[in-house]
Amino acid sequence: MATSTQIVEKETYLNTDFSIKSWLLTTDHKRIALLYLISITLFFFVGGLFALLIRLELLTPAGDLVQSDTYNKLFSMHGIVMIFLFLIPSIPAVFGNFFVPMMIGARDLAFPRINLLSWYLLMIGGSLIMYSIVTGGVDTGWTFYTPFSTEYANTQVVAAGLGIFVAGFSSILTGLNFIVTIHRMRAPGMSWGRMPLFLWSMYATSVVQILGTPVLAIAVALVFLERVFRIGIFNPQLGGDPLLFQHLFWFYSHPAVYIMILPSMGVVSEVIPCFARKRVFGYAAVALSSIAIAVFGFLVWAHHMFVAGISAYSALVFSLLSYAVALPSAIKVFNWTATIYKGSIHLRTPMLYALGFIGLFTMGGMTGLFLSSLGIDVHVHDTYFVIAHFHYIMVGGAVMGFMAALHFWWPKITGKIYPEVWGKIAASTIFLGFNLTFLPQFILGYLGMPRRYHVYPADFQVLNVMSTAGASILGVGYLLPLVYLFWSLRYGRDAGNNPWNAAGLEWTTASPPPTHNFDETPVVTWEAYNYHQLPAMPEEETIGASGI
Amino acid sequence: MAEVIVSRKIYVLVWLALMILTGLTAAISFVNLGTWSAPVAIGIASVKVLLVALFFMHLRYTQSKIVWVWAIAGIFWLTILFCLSMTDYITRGYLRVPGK
Amino acid sequence: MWLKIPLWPSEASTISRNVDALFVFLLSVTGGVTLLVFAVIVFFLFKYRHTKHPVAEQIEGSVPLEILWSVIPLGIFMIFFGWGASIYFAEARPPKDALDVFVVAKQWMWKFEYQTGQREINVLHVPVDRPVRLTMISQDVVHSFFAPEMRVKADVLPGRYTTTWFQAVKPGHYHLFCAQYCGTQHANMVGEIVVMEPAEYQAWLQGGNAEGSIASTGQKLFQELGCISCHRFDTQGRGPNLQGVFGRPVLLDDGRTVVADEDYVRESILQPGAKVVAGFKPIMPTFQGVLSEDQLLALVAYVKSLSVPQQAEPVTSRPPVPPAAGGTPIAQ
Amino acid sequence: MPAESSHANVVAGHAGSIAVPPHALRHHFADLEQQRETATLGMWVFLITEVMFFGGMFAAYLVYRVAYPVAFQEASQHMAFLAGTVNTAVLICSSLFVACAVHAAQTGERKQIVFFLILALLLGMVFLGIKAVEYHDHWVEHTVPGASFQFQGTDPVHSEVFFALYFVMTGFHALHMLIGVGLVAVIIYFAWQGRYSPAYHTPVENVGLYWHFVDIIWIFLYPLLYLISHKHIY
Repeated sequence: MATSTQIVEKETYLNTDFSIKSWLLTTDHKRIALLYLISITLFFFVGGLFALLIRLELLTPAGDLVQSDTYNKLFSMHGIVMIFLFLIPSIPAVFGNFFVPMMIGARDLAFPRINLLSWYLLMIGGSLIMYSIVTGGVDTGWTFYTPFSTEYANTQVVAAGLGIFVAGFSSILTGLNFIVTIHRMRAPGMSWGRMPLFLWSMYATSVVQILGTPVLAIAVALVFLERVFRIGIFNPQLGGDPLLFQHLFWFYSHPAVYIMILPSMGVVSEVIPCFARKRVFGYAAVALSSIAIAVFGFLVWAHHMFVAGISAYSALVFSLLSYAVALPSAIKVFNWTATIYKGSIHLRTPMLYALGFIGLFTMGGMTGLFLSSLGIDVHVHDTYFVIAHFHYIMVGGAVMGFMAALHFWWPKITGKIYPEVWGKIAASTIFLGFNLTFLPQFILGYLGMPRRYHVYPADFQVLNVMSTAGASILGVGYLLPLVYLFWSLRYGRDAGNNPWNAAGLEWTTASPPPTHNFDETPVVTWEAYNYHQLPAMPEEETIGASGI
Repeated sequence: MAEVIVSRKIYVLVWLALMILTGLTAAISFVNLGTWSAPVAIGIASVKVLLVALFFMHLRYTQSKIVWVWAIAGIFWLTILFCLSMTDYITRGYLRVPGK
Repeated sequence: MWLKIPLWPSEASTISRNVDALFVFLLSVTGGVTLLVFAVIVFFLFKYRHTKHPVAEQIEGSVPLEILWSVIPLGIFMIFFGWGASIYFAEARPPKDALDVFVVAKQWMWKFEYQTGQREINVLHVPVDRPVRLTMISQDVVHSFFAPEMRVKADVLPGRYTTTWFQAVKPGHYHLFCAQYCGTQHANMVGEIVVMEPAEYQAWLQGGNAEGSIASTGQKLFQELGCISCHRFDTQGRGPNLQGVFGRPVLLDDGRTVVADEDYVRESILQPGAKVVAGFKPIMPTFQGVLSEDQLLALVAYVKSLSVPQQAEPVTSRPPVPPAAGGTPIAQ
Repeated sequence: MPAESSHANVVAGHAGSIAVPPHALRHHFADLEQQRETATLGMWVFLITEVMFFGGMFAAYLVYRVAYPVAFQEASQHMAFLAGTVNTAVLICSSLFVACAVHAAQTGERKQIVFFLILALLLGMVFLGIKAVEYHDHWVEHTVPGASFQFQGTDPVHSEVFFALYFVMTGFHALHMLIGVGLVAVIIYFAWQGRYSPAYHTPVENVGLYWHFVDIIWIFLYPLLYLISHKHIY
């Protein structure tokens, strides 16, 4: 595409209007994406602070930093904030919002005002959860198991539950917007087979959001009603079955893992072809495996309940189905590996994060195979083995993907280049810190250390100390990008339209893009990842300097 | 415009069918069908729902395949929720060991 | 001293060896594949770095490869599944001759009740080389009985019995944790499993101050509460005769059939109208809120004893035919 | 709102022959048909989320009904069979009127849109009124779950579960009815203002879809809650 946008004064979505009102009432998907970016970054560091306190407490076997009540609130709030306010919105609401319309050549999402509404819903949900934190916190864990949450906990369960309920609708509306946008707003020539894989994964994510989240909403609403009106739906004293809550809760909360990981897979499918300068290996397999994950993801929820008192035959069914969902993930990893083969590889920061994603996600996925195996799950369920496993998926996977996306698209979003050296340092720090934090936890789990323990037998201490040491390195790793990305906003070089010479419609327009994204509706005549038609990637030093 | 306009006569006919089915299911409910009463009642309700969806909600006339795909997806996912939950409840106690 | 990092929990039950064998198998397979993938990636990254390999070769993909790397993992997964499931079913089915121990969990302690009437808090004494079956219930929230060295875990639910069993293989003191988050003192809901030599265990049983077997406690309750006036041991009672009922299928008045297990007996005491036996009227009053879980367990044990003529089997010695050295058979 | 002038030319090229009201076409669509199809799909996808929302409650119902059929039958005898049946008929009639209103919007008969929607609105209120009377009767009879619950039956505990589910399910349904009534009122106002035409009437259609969906939920609730037992007291 010819770059005809080099006009004297560039009007971008950032500089059209500087008033606060123009931000808070914007319907521009790009501005809404930035609103999301700011809010979820805040939530991330709130959740991170809780994590830090948890790790500090676990330095010693005794409960010497905080009381047990406080500790229970810490891990509950860590889970609730990180999952519902950071991970679920993270990539979809920020990068999906920003790039779904741009990648399909549209001017905006299908329902811009609903898009703004969903940000406000997240803010209302977030405020309710923050309110529950400052007024005493919640101590039910993020899982809200009944009858503890409905009958025995005397903390702010109602406020936090309501917050999750409202934030859930934010997630539903975002998913709805993406689905309709991808169906109805594609530019001429942008057929399904030409869509970047990020869009396939966003579509799959939206399917999960739309079909799963309402079930969580009703589960939380029923907890709320049972707690307030003492009606018996889950409470066995009143004739209910506590396992029914677990069924409804995990019907959403297992697929929710895919809300977190599928977008990251999409990001990796963008980054790896770009930095290997070639088309992704097995486009159709990678695209369809996203859909397969979204569908199979709904068939496996009771593997969280193997020891919860479900019937043995039910456990058998869910164990078998759990292996079905592992398969599409494996296919993706193999295809990414094959993409690197005979590429021309540039180890830039986004690529480092993407490779980090593959490494950590593979380990997370492999340990998932242990957990789907009934005999082993009985032993390691509710231990640190599970904690390590899902952090490998959600932090090692989802957050690494988020960082890859942030570094890959930062030049497009802000028009600025960040210092590459610092990017690499941060990526390596995060990778090392992460592994030091969570590898020992696998061993702890197999040794039998249960999760959510505030004090623990002394034989577990050495591994816990290692984990805490890793967590502090990880914390530093997460603070670094905050510093140099802000720095780049002021001092970074101008990025130019396409600093990586990447494929994709979003790179054909200016950086930062104009409010209406494209001067003319693009007509797509090429396949995705047409790297053989694009010039080589500019050298690090020359990016932005020539103002490409 | 690709929109299909359904005649009012069809709406009235569908309404008539719905009212008759409502009367039917209410009448049948006075008869003791034993284990069959629930399937019959749900069956009649499903027919009514189908009529509403196909005609009142224009599903029959929509040219957009994707609306169909989503409507069917909704039913499919409901089936997942019901059936896989029931795999637990129905098979409890099969091993004759409490809690298995 | 500091560097003595524990890596492996000790194997204290018959099942632990099987679980560990499966774990080692999974670890080697998945670890091997993971290392292989990593090695390949690193090799590619090095070999095809852009300074040495400036122009990428465009490769579309390969259907045979996709099929290959879908089918092979699927086959391996099925091995993981089958092996894991066989262990799970072995864990789910306690041997017939198992020693019965009843467990009542509450915030935040474990209460153990032995058939012979002993009660303990947070300590479970069991004899070595004898399967022990735990029938568990919670008084409040969901707990989870977790004995890492035995490799067993089972949630303890309010309102319904759950079961687990293990057979210890070496005497010693082992961890007992509550694995399901249950409130403020969750981390302190820990205890100890003491595995003893049979003679030692016998001595321990004698030393306790038991007030008679748990079934006899149940029998006393059965009389005190007046159950006996309707549930007579003939066909004239207004309630069913409970002799020989336990463990058998029961026809209900709505045509369904249920097996009279622990949960059915418990439910029939608390919600007598829920599943009424065919031919009887729903006239029994509820005992909800009247009986504690301990008393319910006693009644269940008593009803159970009515179906086992030689109930008074002594717990004093090993079962007549001790299981083979490898423990109970796992895979059927 | 972003400047529309910059790409007005794109829009002009695709607009159909029918006069397009200025407020109708949003800036990011090429033409009205794309916009209408987008809105319809959006509404359907939203309704699927609603299906799953109620699906959670239906799953709970299924589990307990299968487990405690007797308790559910006995509890159901305390349901107002007549009120439930009348309410079913009321909702079906209201759905017919909404369908007629959409038809009127398609053919551009402004007064008929208003007329039919007012009828639907009134029937919606009748439904809610009957529901309120039923709730009141349950309160008087002590069949509202909670501290004041009293029930003479073989298994009162699980009959209480039935009533808990009854109130939750019909309560959420009534909430949806309330929202529907509000939406219809808004549409009546705009229709009266002459906002809708054969070219642009998507809001009428979408509110119609929503109304029919709420009707569908009731069509299932009616047999599940009112028709379990063949012995009806009312």
